[in-house]
Amino acid sequence: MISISVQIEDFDVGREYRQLQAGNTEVGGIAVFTGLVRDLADNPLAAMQLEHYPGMTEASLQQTAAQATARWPLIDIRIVHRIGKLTPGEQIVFVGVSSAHRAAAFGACEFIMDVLKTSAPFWKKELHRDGRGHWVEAKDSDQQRAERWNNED
Amino acid sequence: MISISVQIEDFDVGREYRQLQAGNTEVGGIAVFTGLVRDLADNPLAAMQLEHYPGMTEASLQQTAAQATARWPLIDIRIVHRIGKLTPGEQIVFVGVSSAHRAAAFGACEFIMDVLKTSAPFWKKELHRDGRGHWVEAKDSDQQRAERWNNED
Amino acid sequence: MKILFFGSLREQLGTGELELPLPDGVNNIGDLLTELKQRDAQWQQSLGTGTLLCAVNQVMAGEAAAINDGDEVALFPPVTGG
Amino acid sequence: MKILFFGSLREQLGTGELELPLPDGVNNIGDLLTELKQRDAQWQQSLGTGTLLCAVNQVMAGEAAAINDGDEVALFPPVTGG
Repeated sequence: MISISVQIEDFDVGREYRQLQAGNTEVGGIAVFTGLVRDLADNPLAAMQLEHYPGMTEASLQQTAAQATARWPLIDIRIVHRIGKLTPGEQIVFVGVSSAHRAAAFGACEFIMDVLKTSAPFWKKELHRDGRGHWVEAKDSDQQRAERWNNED
Repeated sequence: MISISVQIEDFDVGREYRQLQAGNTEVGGIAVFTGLVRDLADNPLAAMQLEHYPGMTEASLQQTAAQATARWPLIDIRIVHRIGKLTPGEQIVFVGVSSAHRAAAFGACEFIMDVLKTSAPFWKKELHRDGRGHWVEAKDSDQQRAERWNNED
Repeated sequence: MKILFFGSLREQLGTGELELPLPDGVNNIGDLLTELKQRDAQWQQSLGTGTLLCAVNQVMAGEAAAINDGDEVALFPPVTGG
Repeated sequence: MKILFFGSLREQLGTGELELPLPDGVNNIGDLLTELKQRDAQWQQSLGTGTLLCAVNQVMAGEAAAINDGDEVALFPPVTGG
């Protein structure tokens, strides 16, 4: 089962994890990733502002999860991505995948993060303590990580 | 910081995760894996009995975590592995890794699981509902997954 | 048709959304970009970066993608979520 | 010296631990295995599988690893944790 949320509210990793575990004795492994707002030593961050494209963002995440399901034998996928103004240390994104096998859980979790980073319509703006703002630029390294999945299996 | 526990008691993923998050604003990503006792459709499991080599097991896990730290820029590593008699659906192992960067967190978490599977002195015995027991055999696929890390970076 | 702008592009243009009839002679995304760039120097510059992405009815599309009057077109810089 | 057995090997041999003086002529793990296999047909079979792993003082070691009287030697099948 695929479950996607794009929300302002924080998420509870313990709670999300328990949903994936959920008394299904076919689950052999659960891989979870969370991304957090990291502070910047050289230019302290007051907050990170996240915006998205309502409708398309959810559809994009759903499609990425469906691609993962086609590629690996998975049981459940849960994606939560926050929007709005987040301060350093706050959680941004949760990706959790359950499977009978650990290689599938790991592969799918990392695949979803890599594709999300380069395909899901979200945009981040750093709001610095000196009052200035700076739109985060897309990284070549993220593009390269996402493209790995077109080659290897 | 590296923290290792080998214990009979269950662990709480939410609690372990919060320790990794722990208000450190240098953390950009946390990767977590849990392994669970999976039931077997063709031969239902009453329980999985896990034994270890006290002292060497902890040292082996510590060494694997240290290898991960040498290989990736990590902040914290937490490994919990249970022993004793576990029933289907119960948690066996927790590996959590925090880092500034997601690729490091993912890589280290999967590395630790792969090496743990082939190096940490634990032995599993399936106790079936028909009263018979069966020692789990090591899998070639696990060996191959662990050996990947000798080649790729 | 509806045209949406996101991220730094929205900020540069000072608007997140335009509602307008499909302009004469505009058949695809490329035509629409050419049309919008006429507006002023800011639009010319912001829409001319060469890195912009585009979606038609919430599906990623290239400059050759056909558009019709009822469509929702979105223009935005490379994404940076996660 | 102390010799520990784990997993299926412990079960087959019916013991998890032996305490004995270092036998005469035993200098390394290979020698010790040869000595232990003399005990009976079960030991002969269980220690002769070719897949056994060995640790000396809790560090993995091969058959050529030297052993001394105070050592803790462990013999066990391939590990299956996680």
